[in-house]
Amino acid sequence: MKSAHESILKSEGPILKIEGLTVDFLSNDEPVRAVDNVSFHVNRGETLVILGESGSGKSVSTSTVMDLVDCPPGDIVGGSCLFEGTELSRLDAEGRRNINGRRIAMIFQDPLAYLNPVYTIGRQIAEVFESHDAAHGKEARANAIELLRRVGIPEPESRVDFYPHQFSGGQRQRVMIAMAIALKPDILIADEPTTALDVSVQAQILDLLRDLQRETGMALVMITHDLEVAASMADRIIVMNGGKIVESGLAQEVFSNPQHPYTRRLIAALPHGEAAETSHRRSTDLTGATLLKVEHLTKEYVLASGAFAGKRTFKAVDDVSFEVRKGETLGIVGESGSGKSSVARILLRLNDPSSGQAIFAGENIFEMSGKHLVAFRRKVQMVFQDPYGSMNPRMNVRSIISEPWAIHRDLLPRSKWKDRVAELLDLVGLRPEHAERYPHQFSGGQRQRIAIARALASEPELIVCDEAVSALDVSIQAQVIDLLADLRTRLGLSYIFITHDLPIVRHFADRILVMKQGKIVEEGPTSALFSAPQHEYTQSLLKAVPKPKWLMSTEAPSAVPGAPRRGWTRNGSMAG
Amino acid sequence: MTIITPDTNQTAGPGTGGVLLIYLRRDRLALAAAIFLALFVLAAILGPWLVGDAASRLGLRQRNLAPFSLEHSWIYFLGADTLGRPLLARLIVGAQSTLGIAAAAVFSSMLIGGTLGLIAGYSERWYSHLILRLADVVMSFPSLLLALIVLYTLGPSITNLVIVLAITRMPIYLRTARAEVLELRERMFVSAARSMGAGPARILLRHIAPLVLPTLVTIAAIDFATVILSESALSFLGLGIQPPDFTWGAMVANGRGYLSTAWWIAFWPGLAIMLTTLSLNILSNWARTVADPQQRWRLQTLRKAAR
Amino acid sequence: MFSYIGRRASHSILSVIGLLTLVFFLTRLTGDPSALYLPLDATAQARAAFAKLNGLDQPIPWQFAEYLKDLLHLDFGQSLRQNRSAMEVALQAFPETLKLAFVAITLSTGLAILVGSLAAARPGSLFDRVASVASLAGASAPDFWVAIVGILVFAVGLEILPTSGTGTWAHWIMPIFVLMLRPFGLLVQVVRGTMLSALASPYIKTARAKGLRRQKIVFGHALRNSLLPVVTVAGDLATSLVNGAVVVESIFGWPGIGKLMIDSIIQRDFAVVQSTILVTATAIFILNIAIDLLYAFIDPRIRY
Amino acid sequence: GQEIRIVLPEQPANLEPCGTIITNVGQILSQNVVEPLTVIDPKTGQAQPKLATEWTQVDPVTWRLKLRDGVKFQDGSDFNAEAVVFSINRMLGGKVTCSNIAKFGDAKLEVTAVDDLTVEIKSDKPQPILPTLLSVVMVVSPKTPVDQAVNDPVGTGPFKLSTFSPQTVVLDAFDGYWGQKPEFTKATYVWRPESSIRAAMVDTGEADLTPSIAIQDASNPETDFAYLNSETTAIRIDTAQPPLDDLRVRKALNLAIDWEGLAQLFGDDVKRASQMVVPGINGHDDALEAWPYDPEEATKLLEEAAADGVAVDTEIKLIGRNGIYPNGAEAMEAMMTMWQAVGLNVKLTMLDVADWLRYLQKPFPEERGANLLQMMHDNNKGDAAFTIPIFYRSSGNYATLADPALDKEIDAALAATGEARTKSFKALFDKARKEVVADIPMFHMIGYTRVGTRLDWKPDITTNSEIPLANIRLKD
Ligand SMILES: Nc1ncnc2c1ncn2[C@@H]1O[C@H](COP(=O)(O)OP(=O)(O)OP(=O)(O)O)[C@@H](O)[C@H]1O
Ligand SMILES: Nc1ncnc2c1ncn2[C@@H]1O[C@H](COP(=O)(O)OP(=O)(O)OP(=O)(O)O)[C@@H](O)[C@H]1O
Ligand SMILES: [Mg+2]
Ligand SMILES: [Mg+2]
Repeated sequence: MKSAHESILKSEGPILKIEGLTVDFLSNDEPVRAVDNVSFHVNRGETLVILGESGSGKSVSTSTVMDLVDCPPGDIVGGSCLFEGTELSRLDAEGRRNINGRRIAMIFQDPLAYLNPVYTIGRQIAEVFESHDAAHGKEARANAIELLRRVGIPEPESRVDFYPHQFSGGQRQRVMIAMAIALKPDILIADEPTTALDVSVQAQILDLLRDLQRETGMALVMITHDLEVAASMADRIIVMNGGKIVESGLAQEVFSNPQHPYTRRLIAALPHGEAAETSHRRSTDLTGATLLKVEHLTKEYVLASGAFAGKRTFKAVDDVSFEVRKGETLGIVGESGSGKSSVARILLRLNDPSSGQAIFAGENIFEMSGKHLVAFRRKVQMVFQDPYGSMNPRMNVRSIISEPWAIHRDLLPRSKWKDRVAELLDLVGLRPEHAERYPHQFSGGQRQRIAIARALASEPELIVCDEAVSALDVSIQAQVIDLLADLRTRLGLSYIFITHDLPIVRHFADRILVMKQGKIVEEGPTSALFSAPQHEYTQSLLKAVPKPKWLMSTEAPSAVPGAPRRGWTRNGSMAG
Repeated sequence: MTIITPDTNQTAGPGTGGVLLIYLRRDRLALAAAIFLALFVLAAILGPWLVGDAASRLGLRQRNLAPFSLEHSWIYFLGADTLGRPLLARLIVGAQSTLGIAAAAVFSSMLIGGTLGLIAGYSERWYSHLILRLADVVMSFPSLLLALIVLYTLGPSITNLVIVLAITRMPIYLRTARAEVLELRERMFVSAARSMGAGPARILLRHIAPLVLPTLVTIAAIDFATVILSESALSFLGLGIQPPDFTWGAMVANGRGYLSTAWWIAFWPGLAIMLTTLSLNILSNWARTVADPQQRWRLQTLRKAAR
Repeated sequence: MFSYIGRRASHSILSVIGLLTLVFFLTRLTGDPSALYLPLDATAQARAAFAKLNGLDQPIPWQFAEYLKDLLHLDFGQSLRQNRSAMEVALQAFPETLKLAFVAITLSTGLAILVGSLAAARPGSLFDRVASVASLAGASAPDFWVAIVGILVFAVGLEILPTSGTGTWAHWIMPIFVLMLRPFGLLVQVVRGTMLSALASPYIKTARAKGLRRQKIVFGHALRNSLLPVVTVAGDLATSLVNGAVVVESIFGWPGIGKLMIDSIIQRDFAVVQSTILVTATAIFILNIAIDLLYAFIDPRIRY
Repeated sequence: GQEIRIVLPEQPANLEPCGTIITNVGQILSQNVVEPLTVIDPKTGQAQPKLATEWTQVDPVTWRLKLRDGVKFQDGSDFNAEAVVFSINRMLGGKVTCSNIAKFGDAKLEVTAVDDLTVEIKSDKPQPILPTLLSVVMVVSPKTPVDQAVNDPVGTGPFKLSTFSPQTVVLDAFDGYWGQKPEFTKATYVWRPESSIRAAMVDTGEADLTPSIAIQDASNPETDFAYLNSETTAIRIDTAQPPLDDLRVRKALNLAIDWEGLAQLFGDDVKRASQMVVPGINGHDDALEAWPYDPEEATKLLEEAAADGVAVDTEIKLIGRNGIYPNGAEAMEAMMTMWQAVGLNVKLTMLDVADWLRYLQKPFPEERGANLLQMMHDNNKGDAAFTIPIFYRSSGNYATLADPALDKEIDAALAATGEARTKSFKALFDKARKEVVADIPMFHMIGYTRVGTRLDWKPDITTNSEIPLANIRLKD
């Protein structure tokens, strides 16, 4: 099924070859082995997908290729990285510099932390051109704007002068992508590039990557836990677990005939389209009292891009009203940049709304103060979209998780903190000894789980989850969702669950809101919405299904509606 | 399940103090600095007992005795000052008042300035503007004038001296703390803490202060020298410490007229001030490394896996 | 932005007025100037005459009212010592100090950023250690000590620089050097410290992955993120220099405002004290406003 | 022409000719820009002609002066009797702060021009030493404002002011000078407070001469000259405060000091003082012996006093003034230690000038307690009349004594003339030293001046108040 083009390139041998890579992280204690004797290669024009459990060493092994693991405290115990036959570790600084960004580029997992907060994104993109002498000044800027357009940032001409914090999570991720593909590298390492993107934008990005591969013969190493994306992109797949490669092979083979128990578990844990309707984790009782009532919420951001520019505003949330009942999960899906996180932040009183009100347990959130506000904040918790940034770098996990107890003294006596931390860590699939580590010592998914553990710690009534499970592999995702669902049943918790992952909302949410450009465009119970979407945007969302690469002809565009599906695809209900 | 090499369980390792000692041993410069400071502190505590009244015994006939001569007793090894008193003894005895005044002034200015800075940076209420304008006023108020006013209204005393020094040094901590807070309060983990219900006090003390403190401590360590030297400048108004008590700063000031003829009079106390400041800074750099989880490995014995 | 500047300016003007009032009343607590202006053996009558001549015999609130009235006509009073308008005296001295302070702060900040960044880029290296120890030694050495030894060595011994005074560029070297020591030492430490944290940030990895030059990573990305405290501390040091570099001014015979202020305080030349404080305070307030604006420029997340 | 460069310790605050008794003003202006009517001969202490050529005492309250002919002011106006009247009236007018006037005490003068070159001065009280006093009367051009202190003096001296900036004062030679032309056509004054820097400047040739360098900087016998300046250092004892009101305690204070040791601080050339005026001043008693060092005697006196119920262990404040004279603070520390050694409870406080002045001058602070005050007296005006009343008469500005009998004696001495005057002054000093013991005279001080090798000039007792450029010659 490969194009002639690809096979020609392939015959030249792998462009990148990793052999026996082993990476440790050192400290006073025993070294932590993050990557253990990993070997893989990728050919020109080929896509290698790395699947694997959260914390299994995917990011570390690819960072090692880019020479981004600081040694010490990192320690490359052994292994080699050959790029076009050159041993990368032997390159001097200048040689390295010439490869990074130009020949090999990388998209990082946590876009907010990885963008420099004090420079406009335009400048950060243009820098790629300038540092490799590809373009300068105006030209570089024009290129940056063009790139932003290609990754689907609206109004790129003005957005180019915005700072990272002025973008939504998915937009930042796209900025990262734009930066990485700027010089059309020979190898693109994409670490979870689409976790924060809704399906339609995701499709657009994946198309973009495929186009690039076609144009330039770029090799793509893609880390993802999204099996669907994996299938739609992968030529070959390797599966990692516990720092080791446990399975590797052609994509179709791995998917259709997984060998390793972990791989099998992965594929089994995927929420199946129609199956979700029967084996779902939705609430059974939908008659709870209203817990939160949001009315006409509007948020306008003030854009003062230049020091002397006049004030402009941008309406990110536009007259949003909804209700959350006790014991229910309200899913919010929608376009990237449609204002979901903004709503969440406003409800948590982290940003002030421009207008509107929100009644929580009979009280307007926006007018609370003093004791009421503290009590409210104990009852409502949030899991942030960028987990790394939401943790104090100076605190270890134990202090991070026990912080709610320190704030609300009556929650838990101090003597019980230690045990409870261990318990919570266990619930989210981490280990007690992780409590002594600091946030920077974790993988993306692990951080996300710490954030969830922290949110659970204060025994809230409502948790706002902003992309809370996006960085988790399917098996752990399932475990976490089960946990959340269980708490909901046992304790009557409610959730506002913001996500792009349609199978998950379908599985977990009782009702769904669909947002687009700051407005709610559709709202309804999950089954109804999935079976009979009313709004055009919802329909397009449900339609934009990535499909396995091996089912596509090379010339065909992606996401052909109505193409045949395998059992593991998402929206079974879309048939016909 | 995600960890490859299992972390060995926290077996009964050394306590916090023990860990710090280990970290100190790993940084030899810091160790030297710590030993050095310990010596000075020891001198400050035991000094008077050690050298008796040698520090104030006049020796008008051996004025400006040159150092390194062993003709006189060992206590004259560093030479004698303008009244023929042994410099070594004076250094030892002077340590107490010097370190006491400087520590009190620097610590209180850092504490007060830092606290006000945290408040001014975090809050946008009227009082943070007030704090800032007050800082501006203090900054533009000549310290000498302040000293004079205190001298005239409150009279000379060590406490007043410390107050004057602390007030004049305060704005730098205030403004630095504030500047850092302005940025830190925009960080997500601060929002996260707020969303959990943490009050301003907790956010400032638990989340922001630990990140601000290293910079303040760096400034404080250098300020030590500034304060010691300006103390001696104030003593000329009559506000400083008065003879027969003295500080290293006063000794330096005393020897300033003799730099070309008897360099040792100002040199040794100057050196003592310099070494104290240097040691404090080296230690503060070390402490910064200890406090930063991302840098701490530098002080750890990194155990490599067998290969 | 403009409204912010306007608000700050009005607050600052109020503060300056407050400051002047404070200074006016407080300085009057520090003793009677007439004793200082007449020879020690002057008679009581002569002193009374002096007090009367200079309006010092009036009650202090009344003197203050007079002062305010004169201020409205931009009359800042006469110097008792110098037989000239106090403001003229202050304004004549201030530019000299400003020149010195500007050069010293610019140079030391620039150099400190360079040295501190390089030290932070390789913590624990020989360069780091040497730079730290040397800069700290300079910063904690008594300034007059350095100044006098400098003169003895370079002017008297080697005869390559003038001892003191103003005039040629050679006259600038030693004063600037002495003035730079403390700011340089402190700033090196501040830069080094904040740079260490900044260099450990994830966005530095992005910059490396982009293939940026090392200088660009250190001086572009990390530096900009660690600039807030640096600018603040530099600003504060500039303030203390604007307030007068007394030691340097008096040792090198630089006719600056610091020495003037000290002299007039010691001599209780109140009008000059007030005028110098008015001048320096204005400069300091403007400087602080500029620094605050700079914050927003350095870090776009800071808004006023 | 030649230029001379002089570096002074302090910037002159102003150049008001009526303030020439202020050291740094006088060193620039006196005899250079403005000239007085008379000058004091440093050796005899007698007044010599300057702008006045001769003088006679018409009656006890009237003096008549003859003025020099052919003298012009630097602005072209003529020097004549009117100008002298103008200058004296400007001094006395009270519209400008005039430091020099202090030398006249509270005397009331009336000046009239008799003819073009003769003036007559009448006073309310007899002024036996008026010609001496006239050495502080600087004659200025009648165009000088009467009601305003000036910074651009115009006088009759060999130099006229060219510029006065915060860095320098520059004088240019005045072509129309009446007397001998100086060798220099230009004189530049700069100032540096640090003595070692000033010495270094002469060393490097940046300056030609600097007055008053510290003793430790006067290390080069070729260029550094010591001269007895007119200063006498002392400690004033506050006789009004117990236990200092006890004569034995006051004597003990004098006896407890190791004078020879203390002298080390001020150099080999200082002269131990037994009285408050230097030799050469009318009234100085060469035969008067200074207090010896006798700690045993001091202890004994104190014991006696204690036995009589005097609280000798009361805390006594020793009040020093920073920067009063070189090594002044060290001297205080040393003396304090010595007093403590004989069992006195002396505590030192060093104050700034203004604060110190409160203790020096009447009215004294209310709760001052027992105190000793560091002071320095400078009498370069030839007569003990500038010393005795302020220290020992009950009305004296610095006096802590209140003895009507002594007051009478002093008044009589002041009214006397000639031999009698000298004798009564000597008697008063003798009494002050032996019976009153209101002070602890320390030393007649030495000044050190560094003079560049190209100059042919030596400082003398007047150098503290004037440096007449016309007297400075170049070595050939
Ligand atoms: N600086 C560090 N110090 C110690 N351990 C680290 C450090 N960085 C990563 N690790 C550990 O190394 C392991 C591999 O991390 P890595 O980031 O490669 O995981 P990952 O496969 O990318 O996971 P995820 O899908 O959750 O992002 C994890 O167990 C993590 O805890
Ligand atoms: N501080 C800000 N200043 C200006 N614009 C902002 C700011 N924060 C967010 N925006 C804009 O508001 C819109 C909504 O952002 P929000 O973060 O709520 O989106 P989102 O729905 O969470 O998207 P995503 O799924 O990509 O995270 C975006 O277009 C974003 O660019
Ligand atoms: Mg990862
Ligand atoms: Mg979002």
